[in-house]
Amino acid sequence: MIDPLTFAGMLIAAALTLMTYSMLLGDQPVAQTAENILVGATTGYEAWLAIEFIQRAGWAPVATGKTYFVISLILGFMMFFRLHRSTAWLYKYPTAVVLGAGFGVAMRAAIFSQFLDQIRGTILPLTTPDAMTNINNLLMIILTVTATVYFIFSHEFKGPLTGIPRLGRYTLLAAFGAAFGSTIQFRYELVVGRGLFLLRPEIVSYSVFFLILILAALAIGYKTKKITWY
Amino acid sequence: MSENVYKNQLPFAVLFIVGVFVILTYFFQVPPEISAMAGDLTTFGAVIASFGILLGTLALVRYHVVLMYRKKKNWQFSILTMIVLAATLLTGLIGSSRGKDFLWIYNYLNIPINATLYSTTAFFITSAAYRTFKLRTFDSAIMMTVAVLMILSWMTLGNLAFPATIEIGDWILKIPNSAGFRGMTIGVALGLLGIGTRAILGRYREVLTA
Amino acid sequence: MRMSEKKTLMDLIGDIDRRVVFGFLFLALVGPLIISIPLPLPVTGFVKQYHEFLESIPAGAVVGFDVELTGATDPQLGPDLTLVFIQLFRRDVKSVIWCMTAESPVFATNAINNALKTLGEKGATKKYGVDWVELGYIAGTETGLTALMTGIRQVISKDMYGKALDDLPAMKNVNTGKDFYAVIWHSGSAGSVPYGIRQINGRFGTPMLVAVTSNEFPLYVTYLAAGQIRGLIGGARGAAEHETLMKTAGLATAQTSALALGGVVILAMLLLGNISYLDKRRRQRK
Amino acid sequence: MQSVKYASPSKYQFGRLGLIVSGRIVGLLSLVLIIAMMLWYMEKGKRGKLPRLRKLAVIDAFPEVVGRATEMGRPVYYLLGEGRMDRPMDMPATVASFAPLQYVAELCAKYDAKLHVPTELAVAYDISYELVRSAYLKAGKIDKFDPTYTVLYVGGYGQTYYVLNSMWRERVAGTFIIGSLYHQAILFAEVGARAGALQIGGTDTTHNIPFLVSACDYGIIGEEIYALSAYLSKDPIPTGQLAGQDIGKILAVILILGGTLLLLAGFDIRRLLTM
Repeated sequence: MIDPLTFAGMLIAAALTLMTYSMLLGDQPVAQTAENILVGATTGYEAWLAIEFIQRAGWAPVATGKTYFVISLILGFMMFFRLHRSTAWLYKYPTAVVLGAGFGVAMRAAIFSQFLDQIRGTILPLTTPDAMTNINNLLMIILTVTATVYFIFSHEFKGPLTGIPRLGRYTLLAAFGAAFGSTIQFRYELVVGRGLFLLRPEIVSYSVFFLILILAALAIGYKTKKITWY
Repeated sequence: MSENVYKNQLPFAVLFIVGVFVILTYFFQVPPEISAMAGDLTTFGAVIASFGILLGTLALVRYHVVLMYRKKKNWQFSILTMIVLAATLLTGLIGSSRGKDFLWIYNYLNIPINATLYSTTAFFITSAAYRTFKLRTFDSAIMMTVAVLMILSWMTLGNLAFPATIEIGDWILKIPNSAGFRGMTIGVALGLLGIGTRAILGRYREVLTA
Repeated sequence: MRMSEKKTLMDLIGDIDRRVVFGFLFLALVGPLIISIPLPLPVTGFVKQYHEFLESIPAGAVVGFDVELTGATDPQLGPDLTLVFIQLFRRDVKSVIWCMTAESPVFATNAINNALKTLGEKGATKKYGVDWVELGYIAGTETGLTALMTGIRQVISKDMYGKALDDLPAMKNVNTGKDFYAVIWHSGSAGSVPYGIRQINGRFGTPMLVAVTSNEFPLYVTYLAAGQIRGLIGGARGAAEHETLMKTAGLATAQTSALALGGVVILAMLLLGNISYLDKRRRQRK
Repeated sequence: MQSVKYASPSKYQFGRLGLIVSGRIVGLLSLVLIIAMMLWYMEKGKRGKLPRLRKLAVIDAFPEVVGRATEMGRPVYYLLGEGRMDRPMDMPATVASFAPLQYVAELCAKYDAKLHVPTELAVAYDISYELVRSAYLKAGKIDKFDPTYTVLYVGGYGQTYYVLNSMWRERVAGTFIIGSLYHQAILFAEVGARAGALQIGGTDTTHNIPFLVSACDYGIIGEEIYALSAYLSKDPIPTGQLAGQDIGKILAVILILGGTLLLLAGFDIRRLLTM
């Protein structure tokens, strides 16, 4: 037996799912209602998690002896000086710390995972016993190199050399096509997932009811020109 | 000290010191306390960002209050937003983020709308493909052909009609797809290094509006 | 839009309103879930291998079972999870289930209940503690798993329902990762599979079977080729093939039909758009 | 994706140097080399020797988009994506987006187009607010800057939904979608296109580029978003950054081709790269 609160939640979830899909028709009050609920809920969610995070990662260390964490709280508080124009410039200090720490971590990580590891993965053997593997490896090397060369900014290739960046461009386009085509499957599965939720035996009759209600409301709205049809 | 120094120059000095410190402590053998400090700086960043979220939330509340106060078009929706926002914060205050009520809002308001919104990408991808995938140029023909082959490779009907599509799809994913994205990843890493270097050296003034 | 007199059929199919496209797609993706449309489905080698390994587990053996489903991945992985439990119960294989994601245990319980319901009379003979054990949520991701596989009783002494492990017959000879005949891994997009490969297959050589969401599938094919995992199922498609092998058409088959019809819709739209475009270009050249 | 395939470099132990953490030597060397090249080219730029850059078609499109919006009297949207500032690997794309944002704000102030910058990113919200405000201030049109609306924070995924609906509602005429975007990319680009906007879109999250490239009028691919700030900058020095990046690309090509040749000769430099 499902408890009433959970059941109510599932009904609301079903209604909101259908209301959100109505967004596909264009901007209208039904979709706006769902939008405003989501804006309130996610902003509140993020804000509350932020409060808890400040408590856990900023205040708790101070309380347990790592007193220098008080700096993070002070820096964080300096953000609020933006509320008044004459003190707004104080926000630059905490922002500088965020940027500095972020770029430091990003740069030191990128050189390994996005640069050296990629190079290492492209140095491939061309003399394996399997001929097919050799051809594939050779293709992999050529295509990776041309795709890298495509991005060169400060040199324009001339004459027969234009073929290099052009092949790189084709490689990139093929990669885009592959990503496009294969992503579709996953995105379709998401719709199927929502469909399965709406069709769960305990709520399916309500789903149908909500669907009819929403369609009726929209039909009336469009008919009476209260909602514009683009 | 002139105004320009502490308003515009000192923040860039802070950015430089923090950035260089975080990078150097990673590469050089330093006492564990110091490398721990570099880790703490990242936490500081997250704490500061959390304060930023609170500030942003205040701004959003102010925006909606102004809408409601001036009775702008559709101001009634702002009431809804504010009620849900207040309810979320209140349930958090009462029972923390692991509390039953807070999770109820998360599970039955956030997740369904969010998941549905995510799934609408399926519709938009389809209509975008219909609108833009035309045999206009050689470039668009390549992209479209590869995309169609990929679709056939995951579609059961496509596999039955053309059994080779499964292997072709695998090959495309394995060779041209990885090669293209690998070349791009190398470029992105270098771009990141470039912009990072400029930011840390204070040659990217926009980041601190100077 | 009042200009329709001047428009030819070719113009019309090149300029279909997006809401019509959306409508077709919605029908294609949700319709098969309501009315079952059995479409032919070729079974790939991956799934056959997975199925055959499950069939080869001897009766009475104990398998480990990691379940990492969440609300988002349940539609894709849930059907196969139920299917695997049906297969295990049918073959009288015992299973020990743990989760490294806090919200997952309930999905495991659901799948077991579904499996027992489907098995009918045979299901009624199965008993908790004898045929399956749920250890519940294990914190600490890879470190937690390492500790658990080194000695289950050092990490926890009671199962999810508060019963002492030593009172459960299925746990009698089980304490480390070596004691499982095999480990089955149902991972969402958490990417936890490498933990299992390192900490269970790598340390003890225990064979592993893996089910992942379709977007993660390509990442794990290499492990299969290297023999680190013995069977791999990707998303609803894999589950549908598994259903075909088990001769039970269920949710996964319906989902796969939906995906196939969705593919038909997008290919048809591409075709219409291009026919119209090429026709327009031909006329402009004249 | 790569993290699955390769163990982290620190796992490899090739002797210990007292000074540098083992497994990070080659990383440090390449980092130093690339940064040094950038500095060198920036120095050269100071002396007036600027590298000639290949044309990026999208640069000329910025004024076109804003100008069109002014003519139509409809708003311009600038979307920063979802690269949170406290997540180091997502942040750089967002930061790269600030220079174009400033440029767009200047253009909007100059041509009196209505600008709207809704964002879900906390610290980026503060930075973009100050950027846009100062652009309007410099143009002497601070009255056109609405302090509650022009730059707006909307928390979490609510922002996605808000942007989709309001792009429709306001019949957006131009959108700039630049930053770190995931599934939002196709939503924004397609709804913007349907609302009749002229769009410029670019991101560095590889698997979402195809959607922006196909649905936007002008696409910015991967690394190009990091180059934007240098292209748009009035200061000539940043172009040195791009020349330095190119040296990095040449280094990568040399390592790949040289490494493969050496591998043919029986010498595996892949082990050296993990030093």
